[in-house]
Amino acid sequence: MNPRRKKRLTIVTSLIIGLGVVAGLVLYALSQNIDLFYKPSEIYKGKEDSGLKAINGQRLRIGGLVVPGSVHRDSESLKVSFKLADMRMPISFSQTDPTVTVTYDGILPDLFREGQGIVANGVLVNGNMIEASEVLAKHDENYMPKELADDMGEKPVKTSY
Amino acid sequence: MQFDSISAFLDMGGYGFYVWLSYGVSIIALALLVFFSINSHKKIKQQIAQRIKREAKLRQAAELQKAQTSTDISNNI
Amino acid sequence: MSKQNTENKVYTPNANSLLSANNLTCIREERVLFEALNISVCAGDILQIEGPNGAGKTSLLRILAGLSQPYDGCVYFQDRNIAQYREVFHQDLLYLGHLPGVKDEMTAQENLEFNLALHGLASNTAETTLAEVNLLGFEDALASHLSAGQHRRIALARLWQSNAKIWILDEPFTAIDKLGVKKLEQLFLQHADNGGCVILTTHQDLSLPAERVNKVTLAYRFY
Amino acid sequence: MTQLSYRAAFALIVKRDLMIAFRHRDDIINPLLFFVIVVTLFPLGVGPESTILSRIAPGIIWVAALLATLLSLDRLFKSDHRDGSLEQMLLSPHPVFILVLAKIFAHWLLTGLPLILIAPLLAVLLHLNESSYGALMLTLLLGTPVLSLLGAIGVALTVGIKKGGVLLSLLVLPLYIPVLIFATSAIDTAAMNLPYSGQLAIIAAIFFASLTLAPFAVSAALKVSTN
Amino acid sequence: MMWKWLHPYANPEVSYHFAGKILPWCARFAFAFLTIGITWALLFAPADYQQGDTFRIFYLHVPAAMLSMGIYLGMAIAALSSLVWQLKLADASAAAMAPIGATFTFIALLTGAAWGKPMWGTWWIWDARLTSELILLFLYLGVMALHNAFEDKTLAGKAAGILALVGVINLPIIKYSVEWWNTLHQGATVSKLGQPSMTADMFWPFLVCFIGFAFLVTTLICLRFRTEILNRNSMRPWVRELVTTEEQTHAV
Repeated sequence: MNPRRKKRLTIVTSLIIGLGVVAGLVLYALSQNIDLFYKPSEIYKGKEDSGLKAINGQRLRIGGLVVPGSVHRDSESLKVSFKLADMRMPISFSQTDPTVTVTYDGILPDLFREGQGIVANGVLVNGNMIEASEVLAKHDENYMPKELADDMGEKPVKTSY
Repeated sequence: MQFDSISAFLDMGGYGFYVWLSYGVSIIALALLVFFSINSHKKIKQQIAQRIKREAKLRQAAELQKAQTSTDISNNI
Repeated sequence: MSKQNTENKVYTPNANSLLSANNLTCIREERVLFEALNISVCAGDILQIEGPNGAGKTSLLRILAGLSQPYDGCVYFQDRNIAQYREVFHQDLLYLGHLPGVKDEMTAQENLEFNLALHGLASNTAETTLAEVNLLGFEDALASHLSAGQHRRIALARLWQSNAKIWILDEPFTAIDKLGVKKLEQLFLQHADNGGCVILTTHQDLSLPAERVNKVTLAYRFY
Repeated sequence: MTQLSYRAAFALIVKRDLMIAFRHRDDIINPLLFFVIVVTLFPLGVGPESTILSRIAPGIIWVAALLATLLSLDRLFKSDHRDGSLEQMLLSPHPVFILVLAKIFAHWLLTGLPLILIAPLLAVLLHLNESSYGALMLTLLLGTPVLSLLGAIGVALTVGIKKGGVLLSLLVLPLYIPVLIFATSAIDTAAMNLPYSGQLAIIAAIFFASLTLAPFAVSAALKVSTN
Repeated sequence: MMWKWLHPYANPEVSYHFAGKILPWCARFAFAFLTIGITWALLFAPADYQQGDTFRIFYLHVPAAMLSMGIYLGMAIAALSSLVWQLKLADASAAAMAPIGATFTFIALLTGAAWGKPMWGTWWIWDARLTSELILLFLYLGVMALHNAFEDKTLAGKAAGILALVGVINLPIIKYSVEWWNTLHQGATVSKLGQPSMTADMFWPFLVCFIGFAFLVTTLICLRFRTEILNRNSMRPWVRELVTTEEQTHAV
């Protein structure tokens, strides 16, 4: 075969095959739902897709909403504990939600407040307690002036923790 | 106007340090970029001017040599 | 061999010429080495590129071999642009540059065998070919133990085996003794007579008959 | 003129590179030694506590593998460029990507493969979680070729530059980040007894993508730097 | 001899003068928009209900981040056209963009950190957007370093172009890969076209700032592009003439 055509053919076929395989693998990976954090309910029931449960002493990352009224501060130290419930939209809480307790020793970010979504890294102890080594607050995508927020009923609480 | 006084403006609701840090460093970085961009433009022009002079000298020297030795280096210009 | 500046933009390569360059311009580090250079080499030609150091001889050879891209202009192998028909062109090309391309970690014979095999040539004659370049007895010596001249001779040994039509040689006589030069010149002549062509640069005067050697002279340009 | 098939040309180059490497054994052993020493430095620096070590073991092994590969990259085109044999290869009547692919494959055989073989031993030293060994081997198997492939792009770009060593790491290391992230994440996930096929699929995707595209990038880069 | 030069290489000269023509206008617009925009942002824009006055960093951070990505994209497109269609001017424009992009990436990172400290409680977090922005900075620096390492500027442009293209293929991979640590950074606020999730009195100063920065980028690209053209064409008679006449006017 003419070397020029042979080369072209090789390039085209290898590009098609290679990129096809890549596309297939990426699609497979996306279907695998690789999320890294547990929801509070998954601590009890195990991961939704695989049913795997976290065991005591395991390092994990948990994400959820801070249950209003559950934040307890230690008066002597920076220790704080709060409960987390599953994140859902629109934000709402009910008594029957499975919750996990997170304990943390350190300064919480300014955006940490009740009803807020947070993510914590830590170690699972006692089945439903998490000793967090890091607490990260998630802030929402909406920016608005204070007056407008007041009108809309958003409470502009300056963090008081 | 969002601020009542200069001090309130500088304080930025308690976040003055962060706000002014951002604005300060950004403006310095952009100013440096503008400065260096203008500077390199000038420098290139200077370099070219120098090269023109140097080459003129070289050519003179070459022509002198050529006249002296009259070798048959053919010039294809 | 003909070198004239033509103004016409559309260029139809001469089908008779093996290798032709049209309107070549080369710029290196913002210096024009040559511009609008036209070269055409036919079967049987031996072309010597002359010029002082820094005039762009090596650059020209590398452009002709397809190793470098010219700033402007094209090189044609027969009537094909070598930028598009690289593989076809390189089947018929043997280029030897300043560097011999000899690996220190391999023996003389292994080096030659690899170079031949890479170009699709049978490597079983390597031993006899090495004898042609006075390397008899050095076949199994690691190249790291050989001298620069011997490295060059290993590289040149390919010429005896090559069936490429176009030879482009950059200073082939460097570190080669008088007898070797003579032998190479004979080989060039023989190659040209067999329908090949040789393009070379050298600082030495060729002892070949003057009517066989065409010359292109590059001048050192100050800008 | 007899023309070599692509496979024969590929085999020819691989054979040659392996031969050269075996005659110059330091080139194989030194990066490997570097890998081992870097890994052993961590327990000394971080402290011998096994929980911490097993926590950071995937990262250590991968970062060390990455640096060891980086150290060995110079061999890929540099010596060939220095003695002119790269030029001769580019002048051979074979497509450049075949030659490039052969050289990269030889490089992986000489650096990636030994790293994979020695990694489990080092994992033992670092108290890697037992359930992570499979993931470690699989990620190394899919990931080290990517290191060679992407590294080749960097080497090809810097091969003509005199002091290209530091520059090379500046160019190549950012490109290595995805492999590092997914590989360590896969090993971590395996330690949590969770399925890591997703991460593995992505490393495989990166591998195939670089296998298809890197040879062309390297060819283009070689054309520029041998100009 | 002169005319022979002029004919095939008219392009760089034309573009040099074209860039020179639009440069002062872009500079004026940039100055005007930025002055208005930043005054507005600092003095008149309302504070955010949650984040207070730190929100004013937004007016620097978001334009810088958007432009840093945009400039990289522009650089990659220029590099592609230089490699595929052998456009010599594209080379020059790619080379002109890298330092500007690097500066904006740096600003985006720095303002992000200064915003993150009071809001998230940390200067730096290994989150998706931050990490990919950091890698973007590395890529820019790599392109610049490679460009500087070559003596021959034509080769430098080609090599840097290949790296920029490899980087552009890698950017989505990097971006996706770092989403693993995802969690902290909010979704894109402004990219929801037509319906930004912010009120008009916050959005307008942002728009003015963004346009101002965009003009600044254009100004700088023009300026650096002219420098690159001079650098690559220093042997051309038109450059020589230009430099000589300018030198004479300076001397007078």
